Amino acid sequence: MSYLTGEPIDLTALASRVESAERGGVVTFVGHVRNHHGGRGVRRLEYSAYAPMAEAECQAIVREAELRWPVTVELRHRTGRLDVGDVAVAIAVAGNHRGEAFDACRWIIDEVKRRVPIWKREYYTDGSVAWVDPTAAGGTVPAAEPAEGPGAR
Amino acid sequence: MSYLTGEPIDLTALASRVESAERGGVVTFVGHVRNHHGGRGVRRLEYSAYAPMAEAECQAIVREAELRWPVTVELRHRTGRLDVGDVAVAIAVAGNHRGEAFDACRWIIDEVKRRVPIWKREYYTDGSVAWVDPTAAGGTVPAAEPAEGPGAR
Amino acid sequence: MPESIRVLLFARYAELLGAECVELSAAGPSSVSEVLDRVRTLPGGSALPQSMLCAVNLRQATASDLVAPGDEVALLPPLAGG
Amino acid sequence: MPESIRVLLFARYAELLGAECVELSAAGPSSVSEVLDRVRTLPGGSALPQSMLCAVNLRQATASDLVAPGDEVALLPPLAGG
Repeated sequence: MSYLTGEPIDLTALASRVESAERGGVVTFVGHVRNHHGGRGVRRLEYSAYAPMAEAECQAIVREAELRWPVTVELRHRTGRLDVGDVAVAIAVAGNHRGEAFDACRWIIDEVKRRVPIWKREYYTDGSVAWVDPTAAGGTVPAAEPAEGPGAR
Repeated sequence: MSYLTGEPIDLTALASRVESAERGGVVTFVGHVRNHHGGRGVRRLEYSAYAPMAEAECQAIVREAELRWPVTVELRHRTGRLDVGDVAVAIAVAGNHRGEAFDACRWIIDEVKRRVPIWKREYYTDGSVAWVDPTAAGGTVPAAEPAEGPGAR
Repeated sequence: MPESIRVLLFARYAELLGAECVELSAAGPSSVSEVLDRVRTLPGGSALPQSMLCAVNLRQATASDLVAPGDEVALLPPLAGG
Repeated sequence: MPESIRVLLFARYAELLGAECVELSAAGPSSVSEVLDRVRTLPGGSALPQSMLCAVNLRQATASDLVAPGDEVALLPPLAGG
Protein backbone atom coordinates (compact mmCIF):
# COMPACT_ATOMS: atom_id res chain seq x y z
CA MET A 1 0.00 0.00 0.00
CA SER A 2 1.45 3.33 -1.05
CA TYR A 3 -0.15 6.64 -0.08
CA LEU A 4 2.38 8.76 -1.95
CA THR A 5 2.28 8.71 -5.71
CA GLY A 6 4.15 10.37 -8.54
CA GLU A 7 1.25 9.74 -10.93
CA PRO A 8 -1.94 11.77 -11.43
CA ILE A 9 -4.74 10.83 -9.01
CA ASP A 10 -8.05 9.58 -10.47
CA LEU A 11 -10.87 10.67 -8.15
CA THR A 12 -13.54 8.37 -9.57
CA ALA A 13 -11.23 5.34 -9.30
CA LEU A 14 -10.31 6.25 -5.71
CA ALA A 15 -13.98 6.70 -4.74
CA SER A 16 -14.92 3.37 -6.30
CA ARG A 17 -12.33 1.63 -4.12
CA VAL A 18 -14.15 2.59 -0.90
CA GLU A 19 -17.77 2.17 -2.01
CA SER A 20 -19.41 -1.09 -0.99
CA ALA A 21 -22.81 -2.68 -0.59
CA GLU A 22 -22.84 -1.69 3.10
CA ARG A 23 -21.34 1.75 2.67
CA GLY A 24 -23.11 3.52 -0.17
CA GLY A 25 -22.41 7.10 0.91
CA VAL A 26 -19.01 8.38 -0.20
CA VAL A 27 -17.47 11.73 0.78
CA THR A 28 -14.31 12.91 -0.96
CA PHE A 29 -11.93 15.81 -0.50
CA VAL A 30 -9.57 16.91 -3.27
CA GLY A 31 -6.96 19.65 -3.01
CA HIS A 32 -5.83 21.20 -6.31
CA VAL A 33 -2.76 23.32 -7.09
CA ARG A 34 -3.91 26.96 -7.11
CA ASN A 35 -2.54 29.58 -9.47
CA HIS A 36 -1.69 32.06 -6.73
CA HIS A 37 -0.21 32.18 -3.23
CA GLY A 38 0.59 35.14 -1.02
CA GLY A 39 -0.11 37.59 -3.81
CA ARG A 40 2.22 35.92 -6.33
CA GLY A 41 1.20 33.94 -9.37
CA VAL A 42 2.13 30.26 -9.08
CA ARG A 43 3.52 28.61 -12.20
CA ARG A 44 4.13 25.13 -10.83
CA LEU A 45 5.35 23.40 -7.68
CA GLU A 46 7.23 20.40 -6.38
CA TYR A 47 6.25 18.22 -3.45
CA SER A 48 9.01 16.37 -1.64
CA ALA A 49 8.52 13.99 1.26
CA TYR A 50 10.32 12.00 3.92
CA ALA A 51 8.80 9.03 2.16
CA PRO A 52 8.98 6.19 4.72
CA MET A 53 7.71 8.42 7.53
CA ALA A 54 5.03 9.98 5.30
CA GLU A 55 3.77 6.51 4.34
CA ALA A 56 3.72 5.46 8.01
CA GLU A 57 1.85 8.63 9.07
CA CYS A 58 -0.71 8.24 6.27
CA GLN A 59 -1.29 4.63 7.25
CA ALA A 60 -1.69 5.64 10.91
CA ILE A 61 -4.20 8.35 9.98
CA VAL A 62 -6.26 5.93 7.86
CA ARG A 63 -6.25 3.31 10.62
CA GLU A 64 -7.18 5.80 13.32
CA ALA A 65 -10.09 7.07 11.19
CA GLU A 66 -11.33 3.53 10.53
CA LEU A 67 -11.18 2.74 14.26
CA ARG A 68 -12.94 5.94 15.29
CA TRP A 69 -15.77 5.79 12.73
CA PRO A 70 -17.44 2.93 10.80
CA VAL A 71 -15.84 4.01 7.53
CA THR A 72 -13.60 2.78 4.73
CA VAL A 73 -10.86 5.20 3.69
CA GLU A 74 -8.53 5.78 0.73
CA LEU A 75 -5.87 8.49 0.74
CA ARG A 76 -3.34 9.61 -1.89
CA HIS A 77 -0.83 12.47 -1.88
CA ARG A 78 1.16 13.51 -4.93
CA THR A 79 4.91 13.98 -4.95
CA GLY A 80 7.17 15.52 -7.57
CA ARG A 81 6.33 18.21 -10.06
CA LEU A 82 2.74 19.47 -10.31
CA ASP A 83 1.17 22.09 -12.53
CA VAL A 84 -1.65 24.51 -11.71
CA GLY A 85 -4.95 22.62 -11.42
CA ASP A 86 -3.37 19.22 -10.72
CA VAL A 87 -4.72 17.15 -7.84
CA ALA A 88 -2.30 17.39 -4.90
CA VAL A 89 -4.20 15.28 -2.36
CA ALA A 90 -7.34 13.15 -2.52
CA ILE A 91 -9.32 11.42 0.24
CA ALA A 92 -12.31 9.11 -0.22
CA VAL A 93 -14.43 7.97 2.72
CA ALA A 94 -17.38 5.58 2.54
CA GLY A 95 -19.67 5.27 5.53
CA ASN A 96 -22.86 3.59 6.68
CA HIS A 97 -24.09 7.05 7.63
CA ARG A 98 -23.13 10.16 5.73
CA GLY A 99 -22.51 12.25 8.84
CA GLU A 100 -19.73 9.89 9.89
CA ALA A 101 -18.21 9.97 6.40
CA PHE A 102 -18.17 13.79 6.47
CA ASP A 103 -16.66 13.88 9.97
CA ALA A 104 -13.97 11.34 9.09
CA CYS A 105 -13.01 13.01 5.80
CA ARG A 106 -12.63 16.38 7.46
CA TRP A 107 -10.55 14.94 10.28
CA ILE A 108 -8.28 13.11 7.83
CA ILE A 109 -7.36 16.18 5.75
CA ASP A 110 -6.64 18.11 8.96
CA GLU A 111 -4.38 15.30 10.19
CA VAL A 112 -2.59 15.02 6.83
CA LYS A 113 -1.70 18.70 7.02
CA ARG A 114 -0.67 18.39 10.67
CA ARG A 115 1.33 15.16 10.66
CA VAL A 116 2.60 14.01 7.25
CA PRO A 117 6.19 15.11 6.42
CA ILE A 118 5.67 16.65 2.98
CA TRP A 119 7.11 19.94 1.69
CA LYS A 120 6.07 22.23 -1.11
CA ARG A 121 8.42 24.29 -3.27
CA GLU A 122 6.58 26.90 -5.32
CA TYR A 123 7.81 28.41 -8.61
CA TYR A 124 6.22 31.78 -9.29
CA THR A 125 5.39 33.57 -12.51
CA ASP A 126 7.86 36.35 -11.54
CA GLY A 127 10.72 33.79 -11.56
CA SER A 128 11.10 33.57 -7.77
CA VAL A 129 11.04 30.30 -5.83
CA ALA A 130 10.02 29.69 -2.22
CA TRP A 131 9.30 26.97 0.32
CA VAL A 132 5.76 27.03 1.66
CA ASP A 133 5.94 27.50 5.43
CA PRO A 134 2.62 27.93 7.24
CA THR A 135 4.51 29.18 10.31
CA ALA A 136 6.25 32.03 8.45
CA ALA A 137 4.93 35.54 7.89
CA GLY A 138 3.42 35.53 4.40
CA GLY A 139 3.34 31.75 4.35
CA THR A 140 6.63 31.21 2.50
CA VAL A 141 10.40 31.35 3.00
CA PRO A 142 12.64 32.15 -0.01
CA ALA A 143 14.42 29.14 -1.44
CA ALA A 144 18.22 29.26 -1.17
CA GLU A 145 18.98 27.52 -4.42
CA PRO A 146 18.85 29.20 -7.81
CA ALA A 147 15.42 28.86 -9.30
CA GLU A 148 16.02 26.92 -12.48
CA GLY A 149 18.70 26.49 -15.10
CA PRO A 150 18.30 27.91 -18.58
CA GLY A 151 17.10 24.53 -19.81
CA ALA A 152 14.12 24.42 -17.45
CA ARG A 153 10.70 25.21 -18.78
CA MET B 1 -29.35 23.83 -16.33
CA SER B 2 -30.73 20.43 -15.45
CA TYR B 3 -30.17 18.84 -12.05
CA LEU B 4 -32.05 15.65 -12.90
CA THR B 5 -30.45 13.28 -15.35
CA GLY B 6 -31.27 9.92 -16.87
CA GLU B 7 -27.60 9.31 -17.69
CA PRO B 8 -24.83 7.95 -15.43
CA ILE B 9 -23.11 10.66 -13.34
CA ASP B 10 -19.34 11.16 -13.81
CA LEU B 11 -17.90 12.29 -10.46
CA THR B 12 -14.55 13.51 -11.81
CA ALA B 13 -16.27 15.58 -14.50
CA LEU B 14 -18.67 17.09 -11.94
CA ALA B 15 -15.82 17.95 -9.57
CA SER B 16 -13.82 19.57 -12.37
CA ARG B 17 -16.77 21.89 -13.08
CA VAL B 18 -16.54 23.54 -9.64
CA GLU B 19 -12.76 23.69 -9.20
CA SER B 20 -11.17 27.03 -9.98
CA ALA B 21 -8.00 29.00 -9.40
CA GLU B 22 -9.59 30.64 -6.33
CA ARG B 23 -11.32 27.57 -4.99
CA GLY B 24 -8.87 24.69 -5.01
CA GLY B 25 -10.48 22.59 -2.27
CA VAL B 26 -13.31 20.39 -3.52
CA VAL B 27 -15.63 18.28 -1.34
CA THR B 28 -17.98 15.78 -2.96
CA PHE B 29 -20.76 13.54 -1.73
CA VAL B 30 -21.96 10.57 -3.77
CA GLY B 31 -24.85 8.28 -2.87
CA HIS B 32 -24.80 4.83 -4.47
CA VAL B 33 -27.59 2.25 -4.82
CA ARG B 34 -27.11 -0.30 -2.04
CA ASN B 35 -27.80 -3.99 -2.44
CA HIS B 36 -30.05 -4.24 0.61
CA HIS B 37 -32.80 -2.30 2.39
CA GLY B 38 -34.83 -3.22 5.45
CA GLY B 39 -33.48 -6.77 5.47
CA ARG B 40 -34.32 -7.47 1.81
CA GLY B 41 -31.89 -7.79 -1.06
CA VAL B 42 -32.30 -5.00 -3.60
CA ARG B 43 -32.04 -6.02 -7.24
CA ARG B 44 -32.60 -2.60 -8.84
CA LEU B 45 -34.69 0.53 -8.38
CA GLU B 46 -36.46 3.30 -10.20
CA TYR B 47 -36.40 6.98 -9.30
CA SER B 48 -39.34 9.11 -10.41
CA ALA B 49 -39.69 12.84 -9.87
CA TYR B 50 -42.06 15.75 -10.12
CA ALA B 51 -39.53 17.09 -12.57
CA PRO B 52 -40.29 20.83 -12.81
CA MET B 53 -40.59 21.17 -9.03
CA ALA B 54 -37.52 18.99 -8.43
CA GLU B 55 -35.47 21.17 -10.79
CA ALA B 56 -36.71 24.32 -9.05
CA GLU B 57 -35.92 22.93 -5.59
CA CYS B 58 -32.44 21.83 -6.65
CA GLN B 59 -31.74 25.25 -8.09
CA ALA B 60 -33.00 26.91 -4.90
CA ILE B 61 -30.77 24.67 -2.77
CA VAL B 62 -27.69 25.45 -4.88
CA ARG B 63 -28.39 29.19 -4.79
CA GLU B 64 -29.01 29.19 -1.05
CA ALA B 65 -25.72 27.34 -0.46
CA GLU B 66 -23.80 29.75 -2.68
CA LEU B 67 -25.30 32.72 -0.82
CA ARG B 68 -24.60 31.26 2.60
CA TRP B 69 -20.99 30.16 1.97
CA PRO B 70 -18.27 31.34 -0.48
CA VAL B 71 -18.59 28.16 -2.55
CA THR B 72 -19.31 26.93 -6.07
CA VAL B 73 -21.76 24.03 -6.27
CA GLU B 74 -22.77 21.33 -8.75
CA LEU B 75 -25.61 18.88 -8.06
CA ARG B 76 -27.01 15.94 -10.05
CA HIS B 77 -29.73 13.41 -9.20
CA ARG B 78 -30.49 10.36 -11.30
CA THR B 79 -33.95 9.42 -12.50
CA GLY B 80 -35.15 6.22 -14.11
CA ARG B 81 -33.84 2.73 -13.66
CA LEU B 82 -30.69 2.18 -11.59
CA ASP B 83 -28.78 -0.97 -10.74
CA VAL B 84 -26.93 -1.79 -7.53
CA GLY B 85 -23.77 0.32 -7.24
CA ASP B 86 -24.96 3.06 -9.60
CA VAL B 87 -24.56 6.69 -8.51
CA ALA B 88 -27.96 8.03 -7.41
CA VAL B 89 -26.93 11.54 -6.35
CA ALA B 90 -23.70 13.52 -6.58
CA ILE B 91 -22.73 16.90 -5.12
CA ALA B 92 -19.48 18.79 -5.72
CA VAL B 93 -18.57 21.88 -3.70
CA ALA B 94 -15.45 24.02 -4.19
CA GLY B 95 -14.52 26.52 -1.51
CA ASN B 96 -11.83 29.00 -0.60
CA HIS B 97 -11.62 27.23 2.74
CA ARG B 98 -12.21 23.53 3.12
CA GLY B 99 -14.33 23.88 6.27
CA GLU B 100 -16.89 25.89 4.32
CA ALA B 101 -16.92 23.35 1.50
CA PHE B 102 -17.56 20.53 3.99
CA ASP B 103 -20.32 22.49 5.73
CA ALA B 104 -22.02 23.40 2.46
CA CYS B 105 -21.85 19.88 1.00
CA ARG B 106 -23.36 18.36 4.11
CA TRP B 107 -26.15 20.93 4.20
CA ILE B 108 -26.95 20.36 0.51
CA ILE B 109 -27.43 16.60 0.77
CA ASP B 110 -29.64 17.09 3.84
CA GLU B 111 -31.75 19.63 1.93
CA VAL B 112 -32.00 17.40 -1.16
CA LYS B 113 -33.42 14.62 1.00
CA ARG B 114 -35.77 17.03 2.77
CA ARG B 115 -37.09 19.13 -0.12
CA VAL B 116 -36.71 17.59 -3.58
CA PRO B 117 -39.79 15.68 -4.85
CA ILE B 118 -38.20 12.39 -5.90
CA TRP B 119 -39.48 8.88 -5.19
CA LYS B 120 -37.79 5.52 -5.13
CA ARG B 121 -39.36 2.21 -6.15
CA GLU B 122 -37.29 -0.77 -5.06
CA TYR B 123 -37.32 -4.20 -6.73
CA TYR B 124 -36.13 -6.91 -4.39
CA THR B 125 -34.36 -10.19 -4.99
CA ASP B 126 -37.40 -12.04 -3.56
CA GLY B 127 -39.59 -10.60 -6.34
CA SER B 128 -41.41 -8.07 -4.16
CA VAL B 129 -41.64 -4.35 -4.99
CA ALA B 130 -42.06 -1.40 -2.62
CA TRP B 131 -42.00 2.38 -2.43
CA VAL B 132 -39.35 3.75 -0.12
CA ASP B 133 -41.08 5.80 2.59
CA PRO B 134 -38.86 7.16 5.38
CA THR B 135 -41.99 7.92 7.43
CA ALA B 136 -43.26 4.31 7.35
CA ALA B 137 -42.37 1.53 9.78
CA GLY B 138 -39.61 -0.46 8.11
CA GLY B 139 -38.96 2.34 5.66
CA THR B 140 -41.11 1.03 2.81
CA VAL B 141 -44.74 0.65 1.73
CA PRO B 142 -45.67 -2.24 -0.61
CA ALA B 143 -46.27 -1.19 -4.18
CA ALA B 144 -49.81 -1.69 -5.43
CA GLU B 145 -48.95 -2.63 -8.99
CA PRO B 146 -47.77 -6.05 -10.03
CA ALA B 147 -44.02 -6.28 -9.86
CA GLU B 148 -42.96 -7.02 -13.42
CA GLY B 149 -44.24 -8.85 -16.43
CA PRO B 150 -42.61 -12.06 -17.64
CA GLY B 151 -40.57 -10.10 -20.16
CA ALA B 152 -38.82 -7.99 -17.52
CA ARG B 153 -35.31 -8.82 -16.47
CA MET C 1 -65.59 25.23 -20.58
CA PRO C 2 -64.42 26.94 -17.38
CA GLU C 3 -60.75 26.51 -16.43
CA SER C 4 -60.16 23.57 -14.10
CA ILE C 5 -57.69 22.72 -11.33
CA ARG C 6 -55.13 20.16 -12.42
CA VAL C 7 -54.16 17.64 -9.73
CA LEU C 8 -50.95 15.65 -10.20
CA LEU C 9 -50.38 12.35 -8.42
CA PHE C 10 -46.99 10.73 -8.00
CA ALA C 11 -45.45 7.41 -7.07
CA ARG C 12 -47.64 5.47 -4.63
CA TYR C 13 -50.48 7.99 -4.79
CA ALA C 14 -50.65 7.57 -8.57
CA GLU C 15 -50.86 3.82 -8.01
CA LEU C 16 -53.70 4.17 -5.47
CA LEU C 17 -55.78 6.38 -7.79
CA GLY C 18 -54.76 4.58 -10.97
CA ALA C 19 -53.97 7.98 -12.54
CA GLU C 20 -51.14 10.47 -12.66
CA CYS C 21 -53.38 13.45 -13.32
CA VAL C 22 -57.02 14.39 -12.67
CA GLU C 23 -58.83 17.57 -13.64
CA LEU C 24 -61.27 19.05 -11.10
CA SER C 25 -63.83 21.52 -12.38
CA ALA C 26 -63.33 24.65 -10.32
CA ALA C 27 -66.44 26.51 -9.16
CA GLY C 28 -64.78 29.57 -7.68
CA PRO C 29 -61.67 29.74 -5.48
CA SER C 30 -61.00 26.81 -3.23
CA SER C 31 -58.33 25.65 -0.76
CA VAL C 32 -55.82 22.82 -0.87
CA SER C 33 -57.83 20.96 1.75
CA GLU C 34 -60.98 21.22 -0.41
CA VAL C 35 -59.03 19.84 -3.36
CA LEU C 36 -57.86 16.93 -1.19
CA ASP C 37 -61.43 16.25 -0.03
CA ARG C 38 -62.56 16.00 -3.64
CA VAL C 39 -59.66 13.72 -4.62
CA ARG C 40 -60.53 11.40 -1.71
CA THR C 41 -64.00 10.82 -3.27
CA LEU C 42 -62.42 9.45 -6.46
CA PRO C 43 -61.95 5.67 -6.90
CA GLY C 44 -58.98 4.65 -4.75
CA GLY C 45 -58.90 8.08 -3.10
CA SER C 46 -60.04 6.81 0.28
CA ALA C 47 -56.69 5.03 0.65
CA LEU C 48 -54.80 8.34 0.68
CA PRO C 49 -53.30 9.21 4.10
CA GLN C 50 -54.84 11.76 6.45
CA SER C 51 -52.11 14.29 5.82
CA MET C 52 -50.04 14.72 2.70
CA LEU C 53 -47.28 16.93 1.44
CA CYS C 54 -48.75 19.17 -1.26
CA ALA C 55 -47.48 21.70 -3.75
CA VAL C 56 -49.31 24.43 -5.64
CA ASN C 57 -47.60 25.62 -8.83
CA LEU C 58 -44.29 23.95 -7.89
CA ARG C 59 -44.15 25.32 -4.33
CA GLN C 60 -44.89 23.45 -1.13
CA ALA C 61 -48.28 24.43 0.23
CA THR C 62 -50.35 23.91 3.36
CA ALA C 63 -53.96 22.71 3.58
CA SER C 64 -55.32 26.20 4.10
CA ASP C 65 -53.59 27.71 1.06
CA LEU C 66 -55.98 28.95 -1.63
CA VAL C 67 -56.22 27.37 -5.06
CA ALA C 68 -57.59 29.13 -8.15
CA PRO C 69 -58.70 27.80 -11.56
CA GLY C 70 -55.63 27.09 -13.70
CA ASP C 71 -53.49 26.13 -10.72
CA GLU C 72 -51.51 22.88 -10.63
CA VAL C 73 -51.85 21.03 -7.33
CA ALA C 74 -49.48 18.11 -6.68
CA LEU C 75 -49.92 15.42 -4.03
CA LEU C 76 -46.46 14.32 -2.94
CA PRO C 77 -45.82 11.00 -1.17
CA PRO C 78 -43.03 11.02 1.42
CA LEU C 79 -39.86 12.11 -0.39
CA ALA C 80 -37.16 9.51 -1.00
CA GLY C 81 -34.48 11.29 -3.01
CA GLY C 82 -30.80 11.61 -2.16
CA MET D 1 34.18 1.65 12.57
CA PRO D 2 31.59 2.30 15.29
CA GLU D 3 27.99 2.68 14.17
CA SER D 4 27.03 6.29 13.55
CA ILE D 5 23.85 8.36 13.84
CA ARG D 6 22.35 9.17 10.46
CA VAL D 7 20.81 12.65 10.21
CA LEU D 8 18.40 13.37 7.34
CA LEU D 9 17.71 16.89 6.16
CA PHE D 10 14.72 17.86 4.04
CA ALA D 11 13.50 20.72 1.88
CA ARG D 12 14.80 24.09 3.11
CA TYR D 13 17.04 22.52 5.76
CA ALA D 14 18.77 20.42 3.09
CA GLU D 15 19.32 23.63 1.12
CA LEU D 16 20.81 25.43 4.13
CA LEU D 17 23.27 22.60 4.86
CA GLY D 18 23.87 21.73 1.22
CA ALA D 19 23.26 18.07 2.07
CA GLU D 20 20.35 15.67 2.47
CA CYS D 21 22.18 13.37 4.86
CA VAL D 22 25.04 13.63 7.32
CA GLU D 23 26.57 10.90 9.46
CA LEU D 24 27.54 11.79 13.04
CA SER D 25 29.96 9.48 14.82
CA ALA D 26 28.23 8.40 18.01
CA ALA D 27 30.25 8.17 21.20
CA GLY D 28 27.65 6.57 23.47
CA PRO D 29 23.94 7.44 23.75
CA SER D 30 22.96 11.01 23.07
CA SER D 31 19.77 13.07 22.89
CA VAL D 32 17.97 14.73 19.99
CA SER D 33 19.07 18.14 21.32
CA GLU D 34 22.71 17.01 21.33
CA VAL D 35 22.33 15.86 17.72
CA LEU D 36 20.87 19.27 16.81
CA ASP D 37 23.75 21.05 18.56
CA ARG D 38 26.25 19.10 16.47
CA VAL D 39 24.36 19.74 13.23
CA ARG D 40 24.40 23.47 13.98
CA THR D 41 28.20 23.42 13.95
CA LEU D 42 28.25 22.15 10.35
CA PRO D 43 28.60 24.61 7.44
CA GLY D 44 25.22 26.34 7.01
CA GLY D 45 23.98 24.81 10.27
CA SER D 46 23.87 28.11 12.12
CA ALA D 47 20.97 29.17 9.88
CA LEU D 48 18.72 26.43 11.28
CA PRO D 49 15.88 27.75 13.48
CA GLN D 50 15.96 27.60 17.27
CA SER D 51 13.31 24.89 17.41
CA MET D 52 12.62 22.24 14.82
CA LEU D 53 10.25 19.35 14.30
CA CYS D 54 12.32 16.17 14.58
CA ALA D 55 11.77 12.46 14.07
CA VAL D 56 13.73 9.48 15.32
CA ASN D 57 13.28 6.27 13.34
CA LEU D 58 10.15 7.64 11.55
CA ARG D 59 8.41 8.86 14.71
CA GLN D 60 8.11 12.43 15.89
CA ALA D 61 10.49 13.08 18.75
CA THR D 62 11.19 15.82 21.29
CA ALA D 63 14.55 17.41 22.10
CA SER D 64 15.03 15.33 25.25
CA ASP D 65 14.42 11.98 23.52
CA LEU D 66 17.46 9.67 23.51
CA VAL D 67 19.29 8.68 20.35
CA ALA D 68 21.46 5.57 20.01
CA PRO D 69 24.03 4.54 17.38
CA GLY D 70 22.24 3.23 14.29
CA ASP D 71 19.26 5.54 14.76
CA GLU D 72 17.96 7.74 11.97
CA VAL D 73 17.24 11.32 13.05
CA ALA D 74 15.30 13.56 10.66
CA LEU D 75 15.06 17.36 10.83
CA LEU D 76 11.68 18.37 9.45
CA PRO D 77 10.92 21.88 8.21
CA PRO D 78 7.36 23.13 8.82
CA LEU D 79 5.04 20.67 7.07
CA ALA D 80 3.24 21.80 3.92
CA GLY D 81 1.35 18.76 2.69
CA GLY D 82 -2.36 18.50 2.00
